Amino acid sequence: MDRVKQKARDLLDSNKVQVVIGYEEGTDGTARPVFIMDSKNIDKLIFNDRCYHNLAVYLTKVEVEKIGRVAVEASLNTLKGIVKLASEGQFVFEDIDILGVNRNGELYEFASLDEVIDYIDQHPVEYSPEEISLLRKIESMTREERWEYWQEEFSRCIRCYACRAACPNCYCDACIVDINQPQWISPTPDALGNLEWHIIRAMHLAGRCVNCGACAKACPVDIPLNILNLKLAEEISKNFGISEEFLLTNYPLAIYDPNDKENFIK
Amino acid sequence: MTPQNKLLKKECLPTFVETLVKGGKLLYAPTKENERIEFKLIENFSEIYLDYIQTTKSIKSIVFPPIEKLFEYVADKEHVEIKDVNLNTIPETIVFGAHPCDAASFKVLNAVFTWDCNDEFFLTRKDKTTVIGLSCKNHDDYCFCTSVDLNPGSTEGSDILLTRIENDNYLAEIMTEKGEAVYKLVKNLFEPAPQVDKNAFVTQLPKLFDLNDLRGKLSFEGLSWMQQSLRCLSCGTCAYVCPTCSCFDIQDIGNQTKGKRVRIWDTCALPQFTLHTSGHNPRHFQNERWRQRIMHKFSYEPERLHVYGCVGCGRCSRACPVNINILENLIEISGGNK
Amino acid sequence: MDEFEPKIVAFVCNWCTYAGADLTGTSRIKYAPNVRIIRFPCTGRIDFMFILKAFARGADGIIVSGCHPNDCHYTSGNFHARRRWIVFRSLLDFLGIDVRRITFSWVSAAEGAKWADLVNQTTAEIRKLGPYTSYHKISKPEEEVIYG
Amino acid sequence: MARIGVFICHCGENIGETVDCTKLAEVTSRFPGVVKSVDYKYMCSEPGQTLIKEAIKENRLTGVVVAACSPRMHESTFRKTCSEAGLNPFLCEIANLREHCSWVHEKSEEATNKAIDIVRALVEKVKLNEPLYPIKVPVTKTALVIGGGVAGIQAALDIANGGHKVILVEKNPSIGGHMSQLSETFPTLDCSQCILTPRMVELAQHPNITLYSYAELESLDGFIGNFKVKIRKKAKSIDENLCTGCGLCTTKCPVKKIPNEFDENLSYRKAIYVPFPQAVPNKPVIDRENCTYYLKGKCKICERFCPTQAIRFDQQDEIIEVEAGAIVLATGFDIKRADFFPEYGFGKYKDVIDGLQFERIASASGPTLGEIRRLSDGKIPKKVVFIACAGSRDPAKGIEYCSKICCMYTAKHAILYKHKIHDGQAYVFYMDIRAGGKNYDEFTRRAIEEEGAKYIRGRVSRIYERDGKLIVVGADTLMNARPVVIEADMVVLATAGVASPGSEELAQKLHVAYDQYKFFTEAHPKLRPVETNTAGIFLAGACQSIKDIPESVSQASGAAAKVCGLFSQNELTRDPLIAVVNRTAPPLYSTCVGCFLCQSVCPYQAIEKEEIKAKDGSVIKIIAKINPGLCQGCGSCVALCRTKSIDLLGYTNRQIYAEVDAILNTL
Repeated sequence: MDRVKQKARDLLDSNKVQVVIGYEEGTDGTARPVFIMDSKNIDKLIFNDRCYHNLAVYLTKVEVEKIGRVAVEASLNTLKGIVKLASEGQFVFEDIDILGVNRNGELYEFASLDEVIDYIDQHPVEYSPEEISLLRKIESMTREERWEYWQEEFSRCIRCYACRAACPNCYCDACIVDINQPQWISPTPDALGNLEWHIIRAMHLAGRCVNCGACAKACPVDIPLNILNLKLAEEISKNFGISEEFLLTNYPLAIYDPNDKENFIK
Repeated sequence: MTPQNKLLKKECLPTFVETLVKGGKLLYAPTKENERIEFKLIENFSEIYLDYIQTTKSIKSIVFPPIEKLFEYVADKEHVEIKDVNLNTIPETIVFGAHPCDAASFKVLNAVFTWDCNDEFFLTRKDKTTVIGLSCKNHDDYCFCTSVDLNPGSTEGSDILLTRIENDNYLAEIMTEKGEAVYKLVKNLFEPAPQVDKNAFVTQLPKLFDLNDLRGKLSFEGLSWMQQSLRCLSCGTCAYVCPTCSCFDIQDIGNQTKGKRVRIWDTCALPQFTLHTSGHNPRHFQNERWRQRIMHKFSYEPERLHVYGCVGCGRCSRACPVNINILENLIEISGGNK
Repeated sequence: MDEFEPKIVAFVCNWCTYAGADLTGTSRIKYAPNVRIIRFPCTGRIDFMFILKAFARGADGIIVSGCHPNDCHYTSGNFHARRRWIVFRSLLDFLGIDVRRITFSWVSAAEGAKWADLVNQTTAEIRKLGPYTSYHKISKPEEEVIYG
Repeated sequence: MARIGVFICHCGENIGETVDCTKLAEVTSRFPGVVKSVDYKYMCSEPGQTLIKEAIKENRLTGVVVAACSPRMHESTFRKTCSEAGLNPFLCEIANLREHCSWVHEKSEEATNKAIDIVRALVEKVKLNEPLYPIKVPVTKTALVIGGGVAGIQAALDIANGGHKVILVEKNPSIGGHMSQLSETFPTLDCSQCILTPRMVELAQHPNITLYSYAELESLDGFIGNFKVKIRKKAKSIDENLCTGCGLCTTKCPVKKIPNEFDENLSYRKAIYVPFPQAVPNKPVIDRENCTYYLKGKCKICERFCPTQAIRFDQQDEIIEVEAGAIVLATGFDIKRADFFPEYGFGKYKDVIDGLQFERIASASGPTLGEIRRLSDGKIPKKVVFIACAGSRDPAKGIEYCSKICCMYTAKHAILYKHKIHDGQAYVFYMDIRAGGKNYDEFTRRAIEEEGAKYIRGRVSRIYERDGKLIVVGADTLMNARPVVIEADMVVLATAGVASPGSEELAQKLHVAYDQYKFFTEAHPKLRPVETNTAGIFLAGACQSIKDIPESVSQASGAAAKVCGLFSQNELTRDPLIAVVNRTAPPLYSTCVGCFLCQSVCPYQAIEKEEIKAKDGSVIKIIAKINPGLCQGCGSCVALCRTKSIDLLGYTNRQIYAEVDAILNTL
């Protein structure tokens, strides 16, 4: 962690960056994102298991762009978010300074986007046993049980859009829920509106999601949104035989294979 | 009416609740399911979980539902028929076990909904709602009701306030006529109240800032609004869990021939909230929206409605996905820990 | 009670299935009157939200049909659509939405008889499944929601 | 406020008999926004159109729904009608009551209710239609003709003579197609080569025509007026500029036993060869699959003898890129061969041959120099059985259509045979004689009555060999299915005509439709028979369906006329039903976030990047932009766009939502 701090300090002191986005101790035992603009505060920086926020989410925010050049304390998930955003043209990779951190908080430096991709590739996504077992449990339900399960989960949704706000890939200036000509999704936080919202959120992230789980962690009412993303990630890899590495910089729903399955098409 | 104190023995509590439920009123009370504590519609006393510090969502939705139908319409080529909502259909409701912060929130909501006109939807719901409060035995680091001039045993907003005293019996402070009406339904369960020092049985929560100090320090310009809010993701969680946030949006749901107009919760945290048709947005940046949230609750509402828009429940801080702790920020603004 | 008549909406592409359905007409092949066709230039144009919207508006079943692979007037619209449907369908199924009520099909401009069969089979299938009550129930916007 | 007119056509009884049009008009008149709703016997008739025009003016209509036949039939008719009354044509929508309702349902309340739903949906859609204006795009006045048979030659010459450039691509070493293989032609019996060869030469020498023989279409991009074509010129292994066509290489080539395709494999050719003496261009190619050098790495005899050193063993296929404004498809047909007829012993018995082989045998330039002889022993066949409908009209064989030309060429064969072998007897087994055409019936009658061909109405069940004779077993259905057994010396099968190989792949490259038999599909079977559904691509000859020479030539001239018509304008107008990216007020400028995921879904590379710049020139935002010249309006990008920043004119999201809502809004 010392090397991370040192590099962050150097970047700030040399005015190469105007802000370092990282993690600090929050209240009540939490860790939280922090924005350090003065190197004397650099000792606030931490990294541990509680640092789950995907900091890539801040890189597309107007408030952050306004500050100047940014350095990010980047966990694996944040790195994935950065690569994805760069591949979707949301910023130029070289315009961001990366303070890569591994699980132990040790500094990783990357000279190029390719190096980041290699690094990500060497660390394939690991789903927790809890995630997998919930996914399998839902899959093994009958259709009616699945319906009841999700209706129950979605019934808690208050449409605060924390899931959207916490997701690095939900960077649209005008989200489809905010469009009312036509009214794509019912704005009401009732069963239909909530179902439509969660369907469209999952579909818009299908093939783009970096599976960081930030959406589910942000949800104030504990809807397991990550399971929806995980399900679609599995379906995409199963049906289209696409690797995680390929997905980082490609969008599988904008390409096709003439031999894609069609056993469901009459 | 003159408030009166009674004793409710702990063994009488289940009968108390179930008698009220059988009386035909809807009864909401805190429940615990999968570690989630929320107010829910209750049928049996056993569903209730009273040993809680805070629920995720507040009781606001009972008087100010997230979706409320304002009217229905049916239209043909020449005519539009508007069908008003029959407010008589709004059910009699009891909120059981709400903490004093939640109970006090109705006063804030009332101030908003009676400010320039009387909102009959809110007022009818409020009139039909009886709050049976419960003083707090515990608090956590996010609680700060004492700093906003409430306290864990405050009777503000409660029609009856229960406080757990010796032997887990309850002191019942019957504060209002609505409270008395409930009391009369189950009078036989109550005994005369003993002399107790209620304060000894509620949690002690130190005051961490002074509202007047805070209000004096608030300024539109010149404060570190940006520093405080950079972390903010611009979601609406804080407003939707807040017991006093009362902004709403009006939506028409339906088509040319039939449909309804509803109002649904909205929040100043989302950029679209103030987006003008012209494309201009007076609160384009999040720090502007964060400032609005604080200024509205601690400056504009006291100025115009003579009530502070915060009851110190701490829900926004607990629910915030990036740990924006409003207490931290209020202390910082008001000039440090007192 | 009247016998249940399924309401089915068909989203079809202009070049193949719409023309195929025209051919059904030209060939005077009779089929069930339960389907209402909405014309799209291409299956690639069909947003998955249209399918949900049709259910929300009261459809009991949906047909989505376009050109056979390699026959797309725009070369690849049907391939892109197919991929989207694979993902969408698995999501719907995972959420407990009855995917048996969505029939995906390829009907070419020369397959007038296939179109008639498709409509008849789909109508029979949906008739068997009954009205899509669970979706229609949630589609009536709630008068009010009180958390709890 | 919308002021919509609904015009309900009875289509005589086609709609009126099934759908209660009076009720429909009454119900639709109550739809919000409908100010005029009438029904009429024939809306497409002159008085019907006048009715619409007057209603537009009188009622100041802002939108029109014509409830009639399929929009594929009369959409353009009614849009034109609206336009003539001053209403933007794109404010007119067609409700398909005939093909999608009255023709597929019995007269019933349900049929009328369905009609009401259909009209309601279109009324709600048309309320959201916006006036659109055609897009103008420049036209490259060069035509690409694919296929150098008689149809391709005719189309190329007609277009070239009309003053436009033509590029003709032929996959074989020479143009000429099947017609160059024929001996004589029906019903005049003039020599095929004699009438075709001058045309071939004219084409080769025409200043407006560039001929690429031994070449195929590699890929096609672009759109009407602006096609970008890649042509693969297969390596001929000779330098055409140096080669004089002296033929010495062919003479010296030691590889002699390669079946000659031009002679339907009845003779042999060399590995370096010119397909036939009158070939155009008359220069050889090396057949690399059979050339000793390519197979074994040595030989090069041709190179040694070539007086101009024109042989190029290392020549590569060459990709030529050209631009064209229109394309004529004239890829012709093929016939069923060998293994398709095991019951007739075809492929087993040498003297069972197909029609094209008979043409070669009868041809003066053929393998027998025009003498009709058995292939097995060279004897003169005294009895020849011709079997029509070999494969055609045979559902069991999977070919349900009539190959059309066989009746006539079989009659021709019988006559030719009789002319060459006066004492021979021709028998013809047929199902029906289809001799519709100028002088066609007379021609078959001549075969029967003057030339003495015996026509037997019935099918041949099998053929077997006995003592050097082919025993043909059939039945005469006009004689109570009496068995007929003929001891023939030769059997000629008029095998089914089929689409030429590779048609499917070609159609896919060109994005044109094709039917189940892989014949290309015309845009309309009656009214647009030479166009495809892909604008700017036309059809000529047997690639659309089997045709004889005069028909192929007429269609070729028709296609040429279409091309010349297209080329008569400097720019052409295109349907404005294309995708557009929205623009909004600053500071957003557009809801497009510039992810450009839409780019890879666009089949036409029509999505470009647009920089939104501030006054000082700095880039504020990069968003997508649709090139209106390239966009074909498929809408794939629209469905993909997460922020719904792209919409498709004519099929906007709002319109489709309105349709979905209305179609299910049964009160």
